Amino acid sequence: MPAMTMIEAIRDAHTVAMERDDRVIVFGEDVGYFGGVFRCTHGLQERFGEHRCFDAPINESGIVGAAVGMAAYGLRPCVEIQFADYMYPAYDQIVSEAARLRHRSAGDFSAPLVVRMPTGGGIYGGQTHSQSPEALFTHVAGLTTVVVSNPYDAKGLLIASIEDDDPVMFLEPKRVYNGPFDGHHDRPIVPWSQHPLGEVPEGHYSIELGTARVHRAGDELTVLTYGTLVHVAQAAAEEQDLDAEIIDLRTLVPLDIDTIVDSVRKTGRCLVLHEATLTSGFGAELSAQVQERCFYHLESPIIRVAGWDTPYPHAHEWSYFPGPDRVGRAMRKAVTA
Amino acid sequence: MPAMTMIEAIRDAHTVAMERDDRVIVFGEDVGYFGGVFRCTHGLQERFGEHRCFDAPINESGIVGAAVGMAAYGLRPCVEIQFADYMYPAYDQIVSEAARLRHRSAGDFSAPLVVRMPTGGGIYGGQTHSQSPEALFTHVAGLTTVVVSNPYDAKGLLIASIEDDDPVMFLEPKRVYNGPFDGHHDRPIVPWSQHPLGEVPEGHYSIELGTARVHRAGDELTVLTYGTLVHVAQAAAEEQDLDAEIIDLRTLVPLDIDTIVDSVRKTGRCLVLHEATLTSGFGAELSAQVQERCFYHLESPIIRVAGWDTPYPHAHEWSYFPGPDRVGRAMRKAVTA
Amino acid sequence: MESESESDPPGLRLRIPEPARGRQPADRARFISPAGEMRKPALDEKVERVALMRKQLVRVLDDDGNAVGEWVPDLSADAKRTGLRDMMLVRSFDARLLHAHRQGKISFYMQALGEEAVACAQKRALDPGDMHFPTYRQQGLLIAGGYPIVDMMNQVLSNEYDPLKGRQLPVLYSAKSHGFFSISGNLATQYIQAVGWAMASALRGGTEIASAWIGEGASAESDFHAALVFASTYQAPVILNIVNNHWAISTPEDFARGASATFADRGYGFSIPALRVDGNDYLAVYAASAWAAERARANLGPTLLEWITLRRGAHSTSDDPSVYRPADEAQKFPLGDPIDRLDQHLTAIGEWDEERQAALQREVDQEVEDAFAEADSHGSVKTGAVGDPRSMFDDVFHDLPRHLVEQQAQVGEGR
Amino acid sequence: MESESESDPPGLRLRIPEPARGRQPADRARFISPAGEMRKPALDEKVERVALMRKQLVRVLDDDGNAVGEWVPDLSADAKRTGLRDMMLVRSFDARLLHAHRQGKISFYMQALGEEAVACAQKRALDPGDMHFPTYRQQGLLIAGGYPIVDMMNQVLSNEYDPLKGRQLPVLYSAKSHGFFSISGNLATQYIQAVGWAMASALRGGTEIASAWIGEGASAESDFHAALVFASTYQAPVILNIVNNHWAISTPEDFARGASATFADRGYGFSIPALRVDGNDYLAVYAASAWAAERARANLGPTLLEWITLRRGAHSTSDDPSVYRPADEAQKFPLGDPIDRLDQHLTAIGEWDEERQAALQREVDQEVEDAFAEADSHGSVKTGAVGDPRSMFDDVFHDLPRHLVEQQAQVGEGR
Ligand SMILES: Cc1ncc(C[n+]2csc(CCOP(=O)(O)OP(=O)(O)O)c2C)c(N)n1
Ligand SMILES: Cc1ncc(C[n+]2csc(CCOP(=O)(O)OP(=O)(O)O)c2C)c(N)n1
Ligand SMILES: [Mg+2]
Ligand SMILES: [Mg+2]
Repeated sequence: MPAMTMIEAIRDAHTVAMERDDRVIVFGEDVGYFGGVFRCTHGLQERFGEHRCFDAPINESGIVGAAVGMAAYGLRPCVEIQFADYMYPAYDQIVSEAARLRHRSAGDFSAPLVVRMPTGGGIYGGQTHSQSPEALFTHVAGLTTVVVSNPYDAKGLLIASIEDDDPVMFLEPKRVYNGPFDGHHDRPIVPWSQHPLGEVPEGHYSIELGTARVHRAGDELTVLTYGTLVHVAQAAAEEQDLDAEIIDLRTLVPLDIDTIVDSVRKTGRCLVLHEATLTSGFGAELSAQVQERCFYHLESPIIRVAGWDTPYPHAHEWSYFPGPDRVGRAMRKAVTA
Repeated sequence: MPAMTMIEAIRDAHTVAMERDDRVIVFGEDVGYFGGVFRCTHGLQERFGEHRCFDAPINESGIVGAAVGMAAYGLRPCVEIQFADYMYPAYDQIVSEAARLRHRSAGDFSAPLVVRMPTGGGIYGGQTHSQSPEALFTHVAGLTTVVVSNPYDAKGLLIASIEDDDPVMFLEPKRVYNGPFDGHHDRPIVPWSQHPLGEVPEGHYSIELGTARVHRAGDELTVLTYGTLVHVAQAAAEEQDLDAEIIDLRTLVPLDIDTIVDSVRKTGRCLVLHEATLTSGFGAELSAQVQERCFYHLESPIIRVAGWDTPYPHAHEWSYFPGPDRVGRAMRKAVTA
Repeated sequence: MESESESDPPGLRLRIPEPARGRQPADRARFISPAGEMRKPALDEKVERVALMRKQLVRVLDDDGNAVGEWVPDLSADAKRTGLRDMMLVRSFDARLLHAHRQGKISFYMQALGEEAVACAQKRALDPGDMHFPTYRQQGLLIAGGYPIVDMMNQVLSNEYDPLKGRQLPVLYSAKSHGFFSISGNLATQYIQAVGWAMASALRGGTEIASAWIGEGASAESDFHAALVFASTYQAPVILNIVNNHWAISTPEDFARGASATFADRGYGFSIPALRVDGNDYLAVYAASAWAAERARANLGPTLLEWITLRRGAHSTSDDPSVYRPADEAQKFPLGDPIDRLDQHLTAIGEWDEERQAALQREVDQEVEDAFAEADSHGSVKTGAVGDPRSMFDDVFHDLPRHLVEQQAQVGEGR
Repeated sequence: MESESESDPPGLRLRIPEPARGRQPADRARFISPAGEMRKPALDEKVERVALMRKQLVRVLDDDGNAVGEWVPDLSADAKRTGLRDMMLVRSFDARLLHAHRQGKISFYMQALGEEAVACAQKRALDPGDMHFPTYRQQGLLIAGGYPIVDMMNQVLSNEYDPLKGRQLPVLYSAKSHGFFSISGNLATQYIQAVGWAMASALRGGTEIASAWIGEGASAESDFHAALVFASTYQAPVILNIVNNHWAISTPEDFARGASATFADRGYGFSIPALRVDGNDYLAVYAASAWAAERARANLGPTLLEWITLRRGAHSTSDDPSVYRPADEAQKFPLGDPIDRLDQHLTAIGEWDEERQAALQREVDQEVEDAFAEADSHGSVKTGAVGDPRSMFDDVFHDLPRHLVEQQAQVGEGR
């Protein structure tokens, strides 16, 4: 099996989906000739022509709004927002339009489209190149929200998202584009080629939306997370020498609650991690659901570790990012409380 | 003390604030000559002139964006979004601009502005005249989020919001504009003039942002809620004959966590109520925080009752709205579990 | 006219457009050219030259009901009678539902009184398969398209036969089969969606075009810009309609138009040819729509059409316009009434008379009455005949995910 | 030129503007009129007449360095030398920081190479107290405004002396004292904010005006429309600048401009007078800015200015333009280089020579070197000299609320 970076896996998913279904078209800012500022659509225009993959004017509402119209026509647009931090101008089209079209028209129209966006910090991008807005999607009925953590999943989930009949928000933590970043920013970068999840099968495969993946099995503690923090959690568990079960949620809505509940009932302890701002982050929803469903199994309070309730800072990025030390301390607390 | 509807109280708050500070200006769609579709700014143009209260073009991003510029100049704009459901086009200006201006400029500039918006259902408004988007604000660092439930608070909180040095999202559940609606939509409307919280002092007073109000004291169960659901909770508690302590949060961020924790530690049981969609609603944050801080005091799982995870329906509005029956059942469950 | 700061300091002054104040606006309906005066440009006429016509108005019907000038469309008397009937049906339909609102049978309604020609004529000028992206005031597209009015009434009543299952506010129809996109409560979003749909049709080498609708007030919204940028850049086969009925709830058109002379002017900066058209002249609407559609189908790109008409009624049943507009505004409106004018024309050419007009009125009223009786027999949101509440969980997604299955089950437990 | 669907079916076709492909664009910098040709309209000239000048370009400096025509500004030789120095300082500043990036001292940088005149000359043409709402490419506003370059460098290095406390990406300065609004990472939001600021100034009867800046690519964003609508409706005292440097990252201007001939055309539909100006001609920039400012201060409302210039460098240090643009684009650009042209002019009028130019170059380079040495001595984000991380909780609100106090305390516990 070829080793791929997450960027290559995303490119490959596009290629496979576009080959199989000529209704799939790809556009966004700098995604056409240039192939995207993160190169995720590189080569698509050359391969499929300017009518399947093209550049768009800088107007995120226009990009998603046009995609809604195209999807209503019967195409399957997969568009890129250059950074998740720039999705706000498109938020009305996402929330009021894409998310509700099927429901409000009682199935007369639908909006099968994918909005891809790089998320998360760790590249000194400051407050407008580092955000993780997943909780702004999970609150909206009608949206499927995916956050990927590795090349294998990224390909299978992107293909599934493009094939899905409803709008999917597809979040790509940019810090894991090139390797399984574990939060130790001062250590050399480990490439995906040295990681089993960097092995990506050729051709078509898809991963069912709404299914989590047990990233690491364990008995002492359940860690619920997604994206970059999956790798941070693993590093922390190893460093703390804890038998933590790490669940990579992959899809936030719909949520794979069975996998979560089974794990927490087994371990009796639960840690929730994400990079986004703590208050009203998706961790709150996870904590609430675990508490509702596992109340009598919990031996200690569910702990959330997340970005602070501040804009993502530039210089103090590593004081903001929930790295392995902060996560490790929380793990210890969860098992000793 | 004069009895006022919540609409009159909001109007009065504007008047008091505009009298005291000529930097306060008011604008929005139909708010000038007409006085707003809910009449909340009625009379202000006549009294203060077209340069203090005026109509705006239909562009919510323009309204909030212009307000940010005005606030940076040194004014204190208080703008209206006609329905909270139409705040999405302004979301970028709210989240990326108003909320972050002070922080990103290290205090060089700030954005003291208020964005008022009618929220909630109960008027057969369907999915675009019924939303409660508070959780989309509480996740954003730099925003203060207020939800009012009665005329007395509305006046004092609006004055405090206008006087606050940072952006405040001011949510007005439209179903309590004219009376303390308890969810019994098939019963006659009770006007504010028959309710103690309809008594509104004349002149200037303000209620500190970030302080909750114990709406009803009790020992058996803590109910955390805000807006319309405060009155629903009261009706349900009476109908169930439960000694429930109902806390009207009033400000969601910053949250009055002490009042909450004191109550839950006392009762050991907690119910969280809101009208917004359940998943990733502000109830999740409340549940998570209570769990974190009161784990060892909780005798039964925290229960959330909220709008379903669907768009707000038109015809089935009363099956969507968390009315006194649904709330009452949850109360029973909370005290018996 | 504009007001100035009271103190009138030596420095800067902000211009606030004059509010309505219930007085007759000085320049309500500006630049009214005589019928027949305006030339019909070539389909590929340079945008600069089209722009020179900006203070003219495409008009076909003169004051005596004669069809004059280059824009006279090739329409048979039958087609014109059909147009008359379409508009009368819309008006009768609106009247019946307003009445139903007064009767307390429905929660909300929005009529198109006075602007029926715009939607009715454009629907007939375009082809089946074309897709309209309407606002809440284009019920004429459905009625002229032959969509069953009883289904529309069921939607408005939100009863069990509502095709939208009670999910939407009254009048926010959806009818893909009839080239009518699902109406959104959020203004302007449909404008860029229409451009996207048109882009898709062009990408697929189709022949269907899209038609985007917006009110003059909502043209101030930002998605208007997104639409014009995309339409211009990709030369999408789309008609961009701006219905200038002079009011956005209580706000006169000036707040959206600003200092520019017309809304049609907004096309120029995108090199989108734009015409102002007498929106109360069925023949002019038909002709201009057909011209724009022909341009689109010939791969000549988008066309912007500003329809001059008047919102004669209240904004909606929730609105009371008496405080902001003069009572006699409709009488003073220089472009008259679309139904009267087509009636007058048909009479002038000897294809119509009072008797037939009266008979047609009875016929459409009866059709509306019958349809309403049928719809009403199914009950309404007011009678509680709204069907199974559990259906509200359907169509959130194509398949019901687990959390919605669980929530749906709880609805069974009562409210 | 446009490409067509491969199959070329009988039906519709979508036009996709030609991507850059690394070739010299056919019509890079269109409509270049000779210097001095374009008339200077009256301050209150009708917008229709100004619009007729749309394919002309305000130019003062001719190919021999002479200042010619109606637009020649009243600037002393000293003022011109100051302008030259401002631009050279910007260029030297940019070069030093690009070098610092190559040295691994900073994480990111964006230069203004080739477009220094636009910001430098406008800053000098406006008054203290006026407020600019810039993008990331108007460092010239700060430098020409006398803001200490060492403070700018501290910001770029994100060290403890960074006035923005390490919160913002390099180059996203804020300096209220120097009429420079906090730069946002989100494109276009500042455009409507500038209009709001100008409205506030007019509401208060002030004399200060606002100046809004945007790139040609970002003019496709929707807040551009919001700004033009509000500016037109309230006749706000604001200058609306569009810097057309022909590139938006990898995308040529055509994607934002669409089928229209110029970006200045976008003003017309709002009745906002719009001029195209040679952005590499310091005297033209000064004159056009002064004209627009005078209009604003005379309560004649907004002016739109399209600056024709060229982004000679990469978009940012994260960008590699070699794949999409030709290597010789800058040489072929018909408007030359702003520094060379002002140097040539000063020489032509006998106020400058090679020796003084060389001396000035040494002087600004030394100033930059000294400033950089000072800034660098404070360390940078790369050396970890970023100050107390707990400061990241300050300024989220005016007062630290309780939940932030709690979070801040946890930072003490280590990361
Ligand atoms: C985004 C958004 N903002 C505000 C509203 C509230 N609103 C509904 S209709 C309307 C006026 C629209 O006027 P116009 O576009 O002229 O259309 P008309 O009613 O005249 O047909 C307003 C402000 C809305 N529906 N959506
Ligand atoms: C809302 C938003 N969308 C996208 C971006 C990413 N982005 C940053 S600069 C840029 C290109 C802007 O080009 P232009 O406006 O021409 O300015 P220039 O870089 O040429 O000065 C893009 C797409 C952004 N910063 N904000
Ligand atoms: Mg209107
Ligand atoms: Mg550019």
